[in-house]
Amino acid sequence: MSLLQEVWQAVKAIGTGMATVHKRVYEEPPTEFYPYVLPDLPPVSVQSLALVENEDGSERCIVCLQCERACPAQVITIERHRNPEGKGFLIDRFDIDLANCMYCAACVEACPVSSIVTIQDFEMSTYDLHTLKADIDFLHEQARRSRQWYSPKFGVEIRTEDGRIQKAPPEMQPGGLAELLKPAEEEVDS
Amino acid sequence: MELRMKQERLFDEDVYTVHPEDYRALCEKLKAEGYDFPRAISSVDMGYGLRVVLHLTRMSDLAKVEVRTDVPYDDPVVDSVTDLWPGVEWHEREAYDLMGIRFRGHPDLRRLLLEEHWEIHPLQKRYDTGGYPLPDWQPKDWPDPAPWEEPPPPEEPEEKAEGGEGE
Amino acid sequence: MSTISLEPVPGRTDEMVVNMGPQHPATHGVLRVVIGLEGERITRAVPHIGYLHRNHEKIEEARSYTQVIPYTDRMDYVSGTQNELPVVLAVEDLLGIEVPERAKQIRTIFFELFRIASHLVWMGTAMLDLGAITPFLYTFWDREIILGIVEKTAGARMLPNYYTLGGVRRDLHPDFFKDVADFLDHLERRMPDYEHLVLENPIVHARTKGVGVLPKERAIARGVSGPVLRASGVAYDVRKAFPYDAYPDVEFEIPTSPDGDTYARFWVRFQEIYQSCKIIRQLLEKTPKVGPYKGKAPARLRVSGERYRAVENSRGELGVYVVGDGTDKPYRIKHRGAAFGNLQVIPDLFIGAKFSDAIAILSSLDPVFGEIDR
Amino acid sequence: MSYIPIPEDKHFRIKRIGYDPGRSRPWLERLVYSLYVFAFWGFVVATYAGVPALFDWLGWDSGWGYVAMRATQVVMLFLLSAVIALMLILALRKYLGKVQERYGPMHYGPAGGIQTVFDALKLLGKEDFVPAAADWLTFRLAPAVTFVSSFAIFAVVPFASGWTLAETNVGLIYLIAVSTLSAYGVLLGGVSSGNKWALIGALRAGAQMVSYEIPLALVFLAVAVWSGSLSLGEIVDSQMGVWNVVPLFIPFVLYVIASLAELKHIPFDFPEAESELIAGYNVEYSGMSFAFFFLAEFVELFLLPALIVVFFFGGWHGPLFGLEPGTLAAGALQSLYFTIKTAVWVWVFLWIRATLPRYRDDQLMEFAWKAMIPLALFGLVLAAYMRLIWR
Repeated sequence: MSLLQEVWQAVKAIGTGMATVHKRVYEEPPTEFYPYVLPDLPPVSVQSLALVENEDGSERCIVCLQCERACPAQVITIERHRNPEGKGFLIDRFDIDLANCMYCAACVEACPVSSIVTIQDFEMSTYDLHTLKADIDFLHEQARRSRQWYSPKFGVEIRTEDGRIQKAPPEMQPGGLAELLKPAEEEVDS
Repeated sequence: MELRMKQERLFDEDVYTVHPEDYRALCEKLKAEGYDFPRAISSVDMGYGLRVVLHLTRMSDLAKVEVRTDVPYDDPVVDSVTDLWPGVEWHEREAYDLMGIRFRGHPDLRRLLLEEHWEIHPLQKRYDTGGYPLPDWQPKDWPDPAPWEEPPPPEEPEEKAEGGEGE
Repeated sequence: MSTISLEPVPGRTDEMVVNMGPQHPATHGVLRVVIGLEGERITRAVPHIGYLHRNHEKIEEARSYTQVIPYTDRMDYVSGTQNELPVVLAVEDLLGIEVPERAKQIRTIFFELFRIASHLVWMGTAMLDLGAITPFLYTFWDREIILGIVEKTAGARMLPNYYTLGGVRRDLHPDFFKDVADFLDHLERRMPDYEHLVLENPIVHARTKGVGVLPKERAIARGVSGPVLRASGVAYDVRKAFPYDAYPDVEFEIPTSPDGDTYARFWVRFQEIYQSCKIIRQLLEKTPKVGPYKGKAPARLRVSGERYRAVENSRGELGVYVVGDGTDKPYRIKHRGAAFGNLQVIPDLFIGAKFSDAIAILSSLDPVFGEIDR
Repeated sequence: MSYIPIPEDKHFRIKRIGYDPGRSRPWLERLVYSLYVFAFWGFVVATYAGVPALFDWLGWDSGWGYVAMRATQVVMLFLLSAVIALMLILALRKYLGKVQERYGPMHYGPAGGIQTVFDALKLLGKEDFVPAAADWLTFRLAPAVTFVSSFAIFAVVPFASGWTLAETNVGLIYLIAVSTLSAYGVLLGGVSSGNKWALIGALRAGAQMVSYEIPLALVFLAVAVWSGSLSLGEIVDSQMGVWNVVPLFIPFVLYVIASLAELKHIPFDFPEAESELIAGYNVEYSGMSFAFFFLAEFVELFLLPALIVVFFFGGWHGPLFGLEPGTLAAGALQSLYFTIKTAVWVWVFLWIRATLPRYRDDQLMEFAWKAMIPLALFGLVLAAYMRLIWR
């Protein structure tokens, strides 16, 4: 009798498994149609690096070499010279080897002026590895083409239609929960 | 037999620093005390020699212990404890592979991670990185290894690290 | 890694030496086991590792402690932030950094999310090794949701580089609590399906019960840890034994099984998913929505002293031994891989088993070669 | 490096080959895959009714004309088997896709409908390669042996009443003889490859064949005893009132299990267990030789469900709506019933493939020798006893 029960249990379990599998046929698959539809990436997503300029086109970077020092993979190369008129430094060379970069965003953490930022453009596939050695023009162009970027100091910033740079609303920010919760508390208080 | 060793307490574990010749005897003693779970064997290049660090746990009361012993560069040999804890087999092979410490009595002391024909032990500080951007290494200011006295005074924890005698 | 140490025995024609790996589909990466086969029965087995060796430990000696953290991510690449925690804990111990309570809770939530993710990957790949393709795609879709939640807060999916000295790098995304609660609901709807497909399946029973038995004493002496040790009946869990972060404040059980066979390892991992769900649900209620997420860490690190810290990774005890020499770079940093310890039992379990059993046993050990070869 | 502007349509985001992801089209998929079943049916009708009618009309219905007619039918069946393979591969991929929460093939043709044609073209374009360690002649011969022995089963399968290539009265014996041969192809291919994995796979295939063939033969015997004939046409005829599955339930279950083993289908796919033996016996095959193994596998995936229908589910039987048996219309309707019943069984096999993991090879052998053979003997005795009582 126990043998029959065992056989019945086995048949029942296999039947349940097959029913479990077949019921997916009637559900819509969660497939993303990537090449046709771009995925909706969160604004803090680290996909590539860019070098943001100010609204008037002047350089935001103050060439302090903090990012070069912070980089674990040592892919950032910066050369600079002292500004002959005024103070500070000017950039001679600002290269990031995006092929060796491991996208840990340590440089973005280190930047005191939020000049180097993370952006969401991930389509960097190429036939030639050397094209991934980004120079300053490339990094500027990356920033000009992107509509939003993230740095820990200023949070998520967006570029408006008329070219101005401003901080994104709190629901896009990491830690924006504090700002979102604040007015609610005030309402409760008043 | 009196073991040449020092004992200290670091955070939540007992640390024994032991003469390499007494390493095996101490391990047997610890095994008899019920330390049954071998967690790892670490190896450190101390600048004056190589250090073997054995981490053990006792499953019954979760006591942790660390056994350290220092061996000289030119004769880095300690006794293997594979027969006491079979679990250290690969850890000893890794220490041999990357640091160059040889374990006497290990059943299968081959290179574990690197290829067999390699002749260098990359975790030693004098290892030439071949131009890879590593900072130049200078010997750090570890205390010089004082030679073991015969027998060692039982209470003199004046120095943090004790090195191997010999050369 | 070495040359073949398993030469055919001269005069013995009934034994065939086959080379399983490093390009074998069921070796979860680049394991190579040289196997002596007598028909279908394994007579000898010699594992070779090291095909993914990068020498993390040497690289990390030239990096500062904050720069070490993203490198540790690359060890056990299936369980993301779990690798960062031992280094962070050891350095926090040595420097005496205070971690805010909320930061600890956030770390623990991420830790358990990645445990679920890792066990889901294990479930899919183990069933793939047993021949069923379908659970693989189901579990990877569920893991995808976890990775999406992680990406929203930490910025990256698999290798987030999220923990830092004194807490975590960023505050949580506004949707975090809702997303995690939704995911847990979704997972609890899906878990019965996985039980039907994996645990209750009679073919899985036939393949795994009584196969690859690891006795309790042997398991302890071999230094295995994690689900493999707990399936042998030892209730050793670093989360309970040496609690860290927010684990002292939450209630959970350590699932153990006295059998020690492959099925017990399957079963223990399933129960761990349920326990992780329980932990995360408790923490979601406890964690304040707003608060500090990072303690004060000194800008210039001067770490001296030595410290071994371990955490309970999804594969077992993941430890790190940090030797500081008073600078901001580790003098020596040694990683004790959980799967590295577990993989040593291959000769114990393989010899005498059938070749098909070897595949099932290997999948139940759940090795990840980023961590084993380091 | 200077910045090179990238055109916006670099990933065909504007061109959109073939598929509009905005619209899910389950009705199109259903339509296309039903049409395939009907296309298959049309092919069958053309082979068994069209070709004889054509030769009748030409007047070549005796002597060499008859031989030419049969030869044409064989060629048609060969084309049909290629069509079957393409359709079944597509169905397998689509169904696995649906079951695994993805879409399956969807880019080429309506709902991915001609994807496998391109796959076949790709296989044809590959280098057909003989490894140095292989035995050349055996290595080349093995795919042919496998395919021919699978294809030869077509000779006795009745698609409708009288629609058989060879209406012989020893059909069952022929079936046992021919279907066993396909394991020899696998055995030869694996052993001659000079590869250890292929050798293990081949030996597993041999051991498996020894295990399942005996219960299979006993099941055939039970069917023959119950139906009173060895001819497949007469076996189908005898199921006029009640299908064999009711009286012969135990042999039916055993036959399904043995068919799965003979197909090297998922719970018993030891010879090519891809997670254990990489690809098993066909690990060294590429290009057209591999395609022939593949073709044989999928032709068998059609033929064994078809034989299940013949033996246990009444073959071509179904309501004829007053049509005279033997006419063209009745034959067409009967072959349609047969096709649909077979399609259902093929679907069941695909479903099993989507769900179950793999047994261990010695477990199948143990099961076959210790459980299936006694059960088959019991079924045989039961069938004989019932035959004595009821017929």
